[in-house]
Amino acid sequence: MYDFNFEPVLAGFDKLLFGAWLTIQLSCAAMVLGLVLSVLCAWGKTSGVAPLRWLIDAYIEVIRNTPFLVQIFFIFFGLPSLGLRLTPNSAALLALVVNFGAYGTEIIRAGIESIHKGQVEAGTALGLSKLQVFRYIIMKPALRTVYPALTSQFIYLMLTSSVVSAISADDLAAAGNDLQSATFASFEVYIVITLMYLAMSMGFSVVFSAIEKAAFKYPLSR
Amino acid sequence: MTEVKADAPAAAKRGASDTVSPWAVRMEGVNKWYGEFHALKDIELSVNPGERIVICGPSGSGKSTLIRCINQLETIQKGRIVVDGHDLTAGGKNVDIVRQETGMVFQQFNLFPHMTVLENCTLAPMKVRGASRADAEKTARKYLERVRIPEQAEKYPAQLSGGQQQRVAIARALCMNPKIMLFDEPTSALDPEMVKEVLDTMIDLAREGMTMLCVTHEMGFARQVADRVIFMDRGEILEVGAPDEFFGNPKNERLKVFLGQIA
Amino acid sequence: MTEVKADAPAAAKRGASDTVSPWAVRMEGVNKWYGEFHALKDIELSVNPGERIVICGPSGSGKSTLIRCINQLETIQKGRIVVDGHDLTAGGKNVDIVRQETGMVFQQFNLFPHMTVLENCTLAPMKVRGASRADAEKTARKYLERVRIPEQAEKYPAQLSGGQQQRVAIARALCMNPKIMLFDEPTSALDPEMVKEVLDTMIDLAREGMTMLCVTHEMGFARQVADRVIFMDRGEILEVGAPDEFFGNPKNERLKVFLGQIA
Amino acid sequence: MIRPFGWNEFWIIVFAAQWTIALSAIAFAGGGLGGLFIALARVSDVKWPRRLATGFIRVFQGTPLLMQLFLVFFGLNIFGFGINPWIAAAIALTLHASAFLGEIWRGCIEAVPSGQREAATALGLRYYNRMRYVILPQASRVAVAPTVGFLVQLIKGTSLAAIIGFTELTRQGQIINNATFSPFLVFSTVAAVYFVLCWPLSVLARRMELRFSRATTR
Amino acid sequence: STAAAQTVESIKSAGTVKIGMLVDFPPFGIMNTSNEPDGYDADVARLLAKEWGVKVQIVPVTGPNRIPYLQSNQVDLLVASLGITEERAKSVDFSQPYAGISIGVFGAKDIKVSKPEDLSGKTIGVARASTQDTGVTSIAPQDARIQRFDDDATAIQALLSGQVQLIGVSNVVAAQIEKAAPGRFDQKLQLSQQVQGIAVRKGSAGLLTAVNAFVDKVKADGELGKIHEKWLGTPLPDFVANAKK
Ligand SMILES: Nc1ncnc2c1ncn2[C@@H]1O[C@H](COP(=O)(O)OP(=O)(O)OP(=O)(O)O)[C@@H](O)[C@H]1O
Ligand SMILES: Nc1ncnc2c1ncn2[C@@H]1O[C@H](COP(=O)(O)OP(=O)(O)OP(=O)(O)O)[C@@H](O)[C@H]1O
Ligand SMILES: [Mg+2]
Ligand SMILES: [Mg+2]
Repeated sequence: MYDFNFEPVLAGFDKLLFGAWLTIQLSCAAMVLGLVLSVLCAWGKTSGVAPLRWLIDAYIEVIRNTPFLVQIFFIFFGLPSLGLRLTPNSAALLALVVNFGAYGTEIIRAGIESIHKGQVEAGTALGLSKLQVFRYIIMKPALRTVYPALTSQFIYLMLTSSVVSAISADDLAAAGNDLQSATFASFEVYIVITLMYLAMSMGFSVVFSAIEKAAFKYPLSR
Repeated sequence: MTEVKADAPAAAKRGASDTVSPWAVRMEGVNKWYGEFHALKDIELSVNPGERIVICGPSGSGKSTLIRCINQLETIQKGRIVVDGHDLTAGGKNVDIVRQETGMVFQQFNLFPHMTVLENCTLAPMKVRGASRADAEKTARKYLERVRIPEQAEKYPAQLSGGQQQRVAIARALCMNPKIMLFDEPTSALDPEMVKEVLDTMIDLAREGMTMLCVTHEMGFARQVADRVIFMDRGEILEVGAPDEFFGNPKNERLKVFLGQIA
Repeated sequence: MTEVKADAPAAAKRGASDTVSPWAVRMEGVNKWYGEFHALKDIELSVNPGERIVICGPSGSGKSTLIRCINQLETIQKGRIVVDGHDLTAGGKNVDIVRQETGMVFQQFNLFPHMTVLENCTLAPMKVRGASRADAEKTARKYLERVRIPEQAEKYPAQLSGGQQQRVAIARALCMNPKIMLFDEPTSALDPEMVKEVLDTMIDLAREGMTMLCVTHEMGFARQVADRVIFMDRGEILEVGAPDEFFGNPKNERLKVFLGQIA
Repeated sequence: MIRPFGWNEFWIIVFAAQWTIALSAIAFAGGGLGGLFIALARVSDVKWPRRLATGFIRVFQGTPLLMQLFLVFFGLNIFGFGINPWIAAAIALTLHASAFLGEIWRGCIEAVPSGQREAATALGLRYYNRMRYVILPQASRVAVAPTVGFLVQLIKGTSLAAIIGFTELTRQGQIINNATFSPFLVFSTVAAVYFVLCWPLSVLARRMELRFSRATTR
Repeated sequence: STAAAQTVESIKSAGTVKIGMLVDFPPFGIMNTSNEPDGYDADVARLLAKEWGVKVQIVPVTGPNRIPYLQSNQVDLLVASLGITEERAKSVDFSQPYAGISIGVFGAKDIKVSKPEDLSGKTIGVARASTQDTGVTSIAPQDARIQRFDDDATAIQALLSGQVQLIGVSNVVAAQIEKAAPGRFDQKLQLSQQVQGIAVRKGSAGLLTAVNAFVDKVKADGELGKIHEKWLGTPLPDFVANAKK
């Protein structure tokens, strides 16, 4: 029978905490920037000219149908040949943004399309321009409808961000791997970081519902 | 096919030049297709400033399409539409101007659910006309008073009854100081008890001399305020007349059937 | 509060024992809450077999809630409901039996969009009553004939007009050979021209002696077929009467206001 | 010792896709069944199945699949339950996919207007018939697109099964990379194979979504 | 449970020894052209099985899961290039060294590094959890940034693409850098050699003795030397040959 010994994990717990903190920072930054990218792309996809729509479609298809590991690999090792050298953490951030952007675009586009046509017509009839209609009338209700999808995509992003340890970014998974390779206390380390991930996703769920309450406080009909 | 002149009876100014149009709305040979489907067929209609027009007809006859062409929510393929002297078919800035000069009220209210009543009413004046918030709110409160719901200004649409929502929609349109109001079945999504409060608001407006085009099945309203009633079927205007004549002595066969059904 | 006896006027059989109930529907001291909200307050109502009841009242007054309690789409917290001798409050198999013996028609039709008209009509007879497909289809075609759309049997609901859909919904309910039909505003989602065709179908049914409870604002229909009209407000039954009395000489103040509004 | 990346290596990578496909198939079969139960429990009228399903979803959507695979396989083994990697993968992937599909399908079931359930109930149909003939057929139409979308994520997610010894596509790529040191060739090949597996599904999902939205907008 | 296979006897009676090895760690463990495990570790594993007269089942493991494989009884022992350290010896039992690598720190020609202190402020790539990792970590000053990648190939890619200034790899692998980018990089430091051991579960004293006896034997009879010659191109270095636990 295996003897659990959590001592080495406790000794290296500060490293795990640092890792968790970076994971949180990375995911949050990726969420915010990815959201901006998503909104722009969704706007481009619903109202842009044809070549722009094709470009966005290609971007979405490539990202959604290839593994994140490969994406991050090409960003970290491929971009330097184009003269752009990123630190592991910023490469990880860029990869996460690009990845989240592709999924987010599809989600937000669905939100935009769920907005009743009458809303757009009412805005148009009032003399608002297309951009104003998007900005003042469509955006907020669209985000509200897809908010649950966005947040679960975010949690998914946070959990898959562990892949960034492949390019030596110092996230929670990397900290865990380092600790387990130094001590060989694999089970203990994995159990602890699993619980840490669970705590983080639960924590985010709480934060998200608080944000939802604050940002979308208008009542829905029926 | 059957061409019916839908011009105003007292068309004294008919000789006036086209550039300074005497008409609030003038449609000439207007045709509209949705793909293969011919939704409006050779529509001829001239509306005097201050005139109140009621449009009725069976479902799918093109009533909504007709009034939605007036503020270019739908574009036409053939013919000409001039609103308050601005030729929509000429394009350019005219479309924007016309949209600012026409207010529209929809069957489904279409209030913006994420904005309070006041915000609904001030959005367009601020963003389109560039009014200050203070001015826009003053105007908004004035019109909310006029539709008799000043106390609801801070509520969200979902917190109001259907009748209240529709009155907000009317106030919102009025806040842009439109010259012409378009109504597309404004009472048909309402519970029966709320119909009256909205109709009353519209009657008030009519009394003040607002140019109005209204799609509705409320025949009582038509009798009370309309200068002319128009009957449409299958994309055509089949009969036009003053209410007494229209209801009392309909000529078109399909209109007779229709009036029988909705009575 | 104001308790109004809503029992049938000719309640000759009142002495009968409770086990063999003479009533089609009997509600005794029925109370229903949605959370904090008191939706039905001390409802007393007895409906004779073959009787036609029309229920009206302002929006939110509890009309839908009342008739939805009859087939247990809503459960009550206090009181007793007996339908055709089956005590719903006693639970057990009674609920299933009552649901089979009552047919319900909704405002929004609620046809199953993924099934043809015929499949809509045969599903419950086959799955609930265990009828063979052949029998179920025969019955279905009979009732589709009766609502005058036998030729639409193979179509899907989305291919029909609103009026046709509502008639299918009536036929679907009839296919279960219910003893009681419940209607919740069956015409209020319809275009005005389609209202008549559905009302005509309901009048036919009424003539054949079906027990009916109908929530509607169609006062013409109420006058024509109702044995009794019931007025509800804020969860209470405020007035009950034969149509002539109800419309001609309303006693309750709120009813007077209400009748004024919907006229 | 180090050899160039050639056709032999290319085919080794391509053939590793069989494990990816097999794992995806297992995950999908297991997740499909489990997801249906979770979804039904989530929309149940009774409180405790609803709570249980919610907890299940919280845990399995809230922890990385990598850790789930690791703990199922090695955890069960150190506690003396000898378990073969296929079974471990089946368990972990089923748990993972059940949580996600359960949540997706719950949304689809709830998207069926409540009037449909009421109409079926009023006709006397009981739970099973109601679900079987009225609710689920309608929910499944809405469900096809997001389900296929999730399948794409799942296919990519199976790469994590490398932790319990499966040399599937991604892992095979890493191994070949260490024998050839040609990372761009190797990972381009890996990406291309994933793309070939996933793209048709993505297209299918989009088609379905489009067809559905056309059918529902009047 | 397979826990019974912890002694040589039970392995012999089972007729098969299950040995975990890395397959992404050239030249110790790789997959050959027919996609089968090969390399220094594979040869040692086969030799061990031959010595014990049993069949060998080589189980490919990865850096992160090799210890769990051992601890959850899925393999009998690991010949998986495990660098011996005190810290790790708390979790598994190591045999006496069966292999060792000289780890060199390599980098671009224009970078000046001649002693460990010069690593200060530099970024150094290594394969995570590898012998190199252990070796470089032990000598690098505090402010050196050690970046850990999944494997040697990735670490080398990091060097080639300029993402790290230096890498720590075995001399053998370093030859590959020279092939990939002739003349750009050279060796900066030769680190104190790092020895590797065969690992068994804690408490398997009998098994450990048998493994040690095997290592003694193959060192003495030159078999291990041959394997070293084959994969690393040099005779078994003294620091391995003479090492005792
Ligand atoms: N976007 C569209 N694409 C194709 N056909 C359309 C479109 N909008 C309307 N139609 C068709 O044009 C015809 C006229 O529609 P319109 O909405 O103007 O009718 P309506 O008279 O307003 O009817 P209702 O009383 O039901 O509102 C209908 O047959 C309708 O099916
Ligand atoms: N599921 C529910 N949860 C909470 N409150 C409800 C629910 N259903 C109905 N109510 C409330 O109960 C009251 C009665 O509702 P009901 O639907 O019976 O009214 P109604 O008379 O049918 O009105 P309408 O004419 O609008 O259909 C309303 O105030 C409504 O808001
Ligand atoms: Mg219309
Ligand atoms: Mg109701």
